[in-house]
Amino acid sequence: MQNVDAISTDFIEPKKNYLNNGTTLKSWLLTKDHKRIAIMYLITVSLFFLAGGMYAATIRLELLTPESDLLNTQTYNKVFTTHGVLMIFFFLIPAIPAVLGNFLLPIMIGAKDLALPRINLLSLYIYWLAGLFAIWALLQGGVDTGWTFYVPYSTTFSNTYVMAVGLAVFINGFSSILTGLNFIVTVHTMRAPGMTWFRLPLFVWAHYAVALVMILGTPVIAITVLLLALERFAHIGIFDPAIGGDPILFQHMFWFYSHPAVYIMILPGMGVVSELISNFSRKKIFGYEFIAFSSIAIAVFGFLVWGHHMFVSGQSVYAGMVFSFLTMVVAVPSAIKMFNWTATLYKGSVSFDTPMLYALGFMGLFLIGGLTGLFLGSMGLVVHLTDTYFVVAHFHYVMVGGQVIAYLGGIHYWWPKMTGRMYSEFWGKISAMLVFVGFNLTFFPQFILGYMGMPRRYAAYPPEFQVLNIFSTAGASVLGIGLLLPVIYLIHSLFAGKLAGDNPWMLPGLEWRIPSPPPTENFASTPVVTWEAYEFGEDSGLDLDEARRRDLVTVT
Amino acid sequence: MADHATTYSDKFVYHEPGLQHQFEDMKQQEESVSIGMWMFLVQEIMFFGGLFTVYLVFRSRFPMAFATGSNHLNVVMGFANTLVLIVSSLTMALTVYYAQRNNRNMQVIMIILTMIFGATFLGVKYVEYREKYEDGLVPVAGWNRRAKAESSEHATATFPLETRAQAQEEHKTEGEHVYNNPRGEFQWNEGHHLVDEALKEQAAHPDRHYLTEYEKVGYFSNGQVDDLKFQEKVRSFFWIYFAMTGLHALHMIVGLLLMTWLLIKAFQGTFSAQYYSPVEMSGLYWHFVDIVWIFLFPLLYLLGRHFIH
Amino acid sequence: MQYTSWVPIFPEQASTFAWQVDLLYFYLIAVSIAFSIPIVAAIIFFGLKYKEREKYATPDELHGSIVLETTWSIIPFVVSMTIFLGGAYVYFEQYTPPTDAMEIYVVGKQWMWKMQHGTGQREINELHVPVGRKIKLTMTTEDVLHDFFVPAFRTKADVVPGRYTYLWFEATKPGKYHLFCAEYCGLNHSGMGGWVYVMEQKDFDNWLAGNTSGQTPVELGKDLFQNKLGCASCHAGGPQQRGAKLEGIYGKEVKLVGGQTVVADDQYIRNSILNPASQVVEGYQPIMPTFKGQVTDEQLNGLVAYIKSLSGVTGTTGGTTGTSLSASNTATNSASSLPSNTMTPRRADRGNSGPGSNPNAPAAANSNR
Amino acid sequence: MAKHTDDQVHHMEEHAPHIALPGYLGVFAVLVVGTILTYTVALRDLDFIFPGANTLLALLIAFTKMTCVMLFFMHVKWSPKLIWLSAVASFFWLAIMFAFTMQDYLTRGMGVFST
Repeated sequence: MQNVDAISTDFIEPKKNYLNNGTTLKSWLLTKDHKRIAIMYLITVSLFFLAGGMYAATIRLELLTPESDLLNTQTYNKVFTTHGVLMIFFFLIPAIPAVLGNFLLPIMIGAKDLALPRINLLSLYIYWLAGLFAIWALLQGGVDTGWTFYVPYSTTFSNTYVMAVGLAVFINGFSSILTGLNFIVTVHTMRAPGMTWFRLPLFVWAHYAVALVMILGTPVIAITVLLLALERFAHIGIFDPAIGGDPILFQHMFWFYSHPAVYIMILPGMGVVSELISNFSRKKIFGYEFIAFSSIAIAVFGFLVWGHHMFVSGQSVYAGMVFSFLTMVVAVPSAIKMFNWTATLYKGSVSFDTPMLYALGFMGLFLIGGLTGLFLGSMGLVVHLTDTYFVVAHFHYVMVGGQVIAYLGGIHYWWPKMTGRMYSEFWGKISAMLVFVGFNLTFFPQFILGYMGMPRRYAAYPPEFQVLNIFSTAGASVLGIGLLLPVIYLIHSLFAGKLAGDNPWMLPGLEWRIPSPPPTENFASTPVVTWEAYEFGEDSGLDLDEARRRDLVTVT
Repeated sequence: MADHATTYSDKFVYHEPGLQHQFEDMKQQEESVSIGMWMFLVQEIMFFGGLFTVYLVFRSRFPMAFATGSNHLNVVMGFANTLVLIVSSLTMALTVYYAQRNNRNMQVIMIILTMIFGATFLGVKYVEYREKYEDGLVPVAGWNRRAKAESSEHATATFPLETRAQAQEEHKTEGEHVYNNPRGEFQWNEGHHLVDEALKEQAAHPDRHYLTEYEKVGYFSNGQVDDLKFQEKVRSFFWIYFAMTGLHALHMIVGLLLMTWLLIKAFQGTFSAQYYSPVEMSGLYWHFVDIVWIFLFPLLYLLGRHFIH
Repeated sequence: MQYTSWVPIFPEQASTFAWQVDLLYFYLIAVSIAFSIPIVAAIIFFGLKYKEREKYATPDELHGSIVLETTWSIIPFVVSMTIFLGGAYVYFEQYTPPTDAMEIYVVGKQWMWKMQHGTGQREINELHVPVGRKIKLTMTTEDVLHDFFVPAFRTKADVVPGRYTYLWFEATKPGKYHLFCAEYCGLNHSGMGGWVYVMEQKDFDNWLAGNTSGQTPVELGKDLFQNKLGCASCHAGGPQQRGAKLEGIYGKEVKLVGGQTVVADDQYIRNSILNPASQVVEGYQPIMPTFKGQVTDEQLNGLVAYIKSLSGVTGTTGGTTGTSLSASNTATNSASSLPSNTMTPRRADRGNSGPGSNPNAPAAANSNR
Repeated sequence: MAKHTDDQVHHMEEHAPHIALPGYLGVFAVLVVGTILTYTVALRDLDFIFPGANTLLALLIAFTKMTCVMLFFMHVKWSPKLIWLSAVASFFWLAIMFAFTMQDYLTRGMGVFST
């Protein structure tokens, strides 16, 4: 853990970096620098996460007692809907790609910037616009359709602000489309000489896969929401059964995007974890190609399984069979990743810094999330389990236990690079543990609740379910503390944190070979890559002996 | 530039027109831009794809209603529009061709031609929409013409079935205004000949199927063809028609704005054999919009037309 | 439902295919454990054994091995296929209703379940079925998506407007089981539940015969009002109140929509239960479904007695119009069949009704259109 | 400036005209013919061949026209593999959406959830 206080202040001469290069508001709002855009994303996304978290807390409090006493049903419906919309569309989907991806992807492939910086800035503004619409809708009185907007309730029966929120989702879609587009172009054209496809860090592979999903999937949700708005506005008779429409069609079009969207959320997380596992066991990742291609495989197969959300919806039994089968197939690439990560630890030199703790937590939680995914892919069981708390628990294990934990791990891992400062390792470890424990306390009871048959989206529930709900709420409070801690000590580190130095952990990735915080154009001159990904040996070009000497100096 | 490409140092200060800071050289930039544009087109395809899915599902359910609706569209105008759009595609392609040739004047001319044809397309589209408005075929209540009965000769054609008779004789008796379609609602008065045909055929050969399962439920109420229910289905067709062509028209308008910008640039002689990717990109967009129409025309105007001939 | 442990962890099994679903469940749990234990053990073991000894050590590389990769792709695939097949088998079991089943019609409506037995009895938020008989539910809904879910039977199916969906089960042991709406359906979604009563055949026959055990009219009416007929869901006040409050109404003058007033006497109450639309109190929508044919005469008397008791009035009601009513009951029972009373009404009022103008919408906030 | 000139050269042969004027006009002619054809064909009933022949033919013609536009007007013919890939991929995904949606609608009657 000594590796933190690598360089003491007086060795550092003030360098020009992306943070102090222009400090006016204009220099931020009109920047084309991917790093500044990433930072602005970071701030906005965190705010939305905080808001969504508040709603989550409210939900847990309401469910402490069987009756709907804290909130009346009307409010409760709005609260869980808002929680879903904010978290999914404004946190989970942009979080890793738009923050970490934006910041690191160009650096990792040795480029000065993303290929289309203006587009990148545009996507940020679109995201802000969408966010404003969402907030406006909330202030107007919110929406109570559930984040799935199922028709005909959303088109004909809900008297809340469906159109406004729909518009927010519609606009937000284009933000992620543009991000994805940018990533694909960048990975194709901006790689530094010597940075071949199979020297790319797996983080980049994951983001490439995500970008594919974003481009191919997101337009469909856009058009679907558009039709939803038309239906609500003027009764097209496409979704509303009372005038010859078909509600199942909406579910098809909705899930055509929204299932792949799950992979938009989890794939970048997997990318981050691949980085962490390999780097903190200082060992080339096991089965690089397999992990890389499993990402692509997940992205492709992810488009073929949306029907498993509709097993009881009135969809044809035979369609159900096909979807169920393909769902089982998708399980395989995820399994491959799991095994490879585990194998990477073998004969490594594993150090348990905060990011690594998060990575290990991810492996544990994603294991459970993935396996319960099998429960929900098996038709006979799903008939009993869909729309119960089992589903709720499952997707929280994948989304929070997967994406959010990986995101936190990534933030901790690259924080010294982004800010040049090192956070308190002690508090880092504490929060990592709190999150892990609190999370399991919160969501594991919900699996049991689900099998007991407690339906989701219930403001009031039969009393026999109360005990488990109390466990869940108790856990939620622990989880809440665990999630708030980083906010405090990370911000604190900005002012009082030790200077991290360019490469606190002596890691070979390109991002660790440039100053931290990086200069505006990342590289003084375009690097020529001569080493494989995750090359820790002497031929990685890292002066390890110098690092050891340096540590000795600082320790004594 | 060649050695610049080999030794990757950006000490090299020579800056070409429109080379952006993050790129090494023009080649890399053009490559990036064109890939970017194609990715954008891919997402556009999926965007329209949603609508095509809706079309597919509904057509496969109610072919008769769709055929009836599509027979009522003005196929001549649709046909003309297709030609117009193809010509504009040609001129667009030629714009790129002349840009590569450093030929500024021809560029400008071609862009202007493209814009003219694009505008023509929209003009024709306007006339078509206008017709629908006149005939009360816009599927939004209140967005159709509430014409005075005597004011237009095809007013009688657009009377609601049930009110037609008494309305006519009302304004025979005293001269006060009779509004047909007073609330400006969607109304379908052309009947349902195709369904009747199908029923006849069905009676003739009971072994074959002329109506889909959905139609058997969707058009009838207790055994009779229900005009309201049938109108509902035709209305869905017109919704899909307006949604698809409307979205397409929107893309045309964007295209025209793009052209205007391009025209100015070209007029200033910005583009040359070295730097013409903006022209090419706008071209890609324009051709894409053309392709969408190439599919819309048969799907909306032509399919099912043979039933009446 | 009675539970052995203070933390309930497992629902009752009360249908013929429940054990199959549970078997699948346990199989998957076994699979999960079989996968987790080795992985977690390996992670912990490697973590401790290969904890970094010296800083910046560079352990010798070892690249992937095709053998391993293929094994741990094949094995999960094979296992997942077994899961798929098992699941598909049970699924067909659940969704293939037998031909010799006793048929019951179910209509979902915001926010109540209306059941209609083949013999004409109707229930609300309650379903009485005999044990050991195959039951087939033919379901549809008047408004939005609902989902008929009985955890103890391990089955559920969405109820889709404009279509019939089917569900079947064969209860294996008598008892009282939860009935939930599992597809989000708006304001009172969590209130849209009830009970499924599984009875021995003879009890069921008695129930069909309409015997009710010896309660005073008021008790009987209270029971009907709060549980059986679900009147409370609209008339009890609270956020989802959509019907007139009945406390202290008896004997008072009530103002009707038409403008005229009537005195809320026995006859008025009885009439409002049987043909609600005829005399609607001002300020309320005419949305109450008729209970004609769903309440026997004595139940009706019980209701009237209970509503009077809300106003502190006691005393029995004379079954004056009793005979005529029971006559009309039988008439409606035999006449009414499902399609007529579900599809048509909505379609009829559909032409001019906008999103906001549906009955169960508070008249506020139509502004987002 | 020597650099500049040979750079020009490099660009000139980089973007040598794909097909000259006559080529473009030829493609244009094909498109017009296709349009006329699809119109005339649509007017007669081809169901005597097999039901839905009209639809199939109309779509075939449309696809041909699209291919022409993409290959020649959009220069796909001379573009790198990636462009081909993205063009093909987008239609592949469209096919997925159509096929997997329709597999529900076309088999629904067979399931117990019948309309």
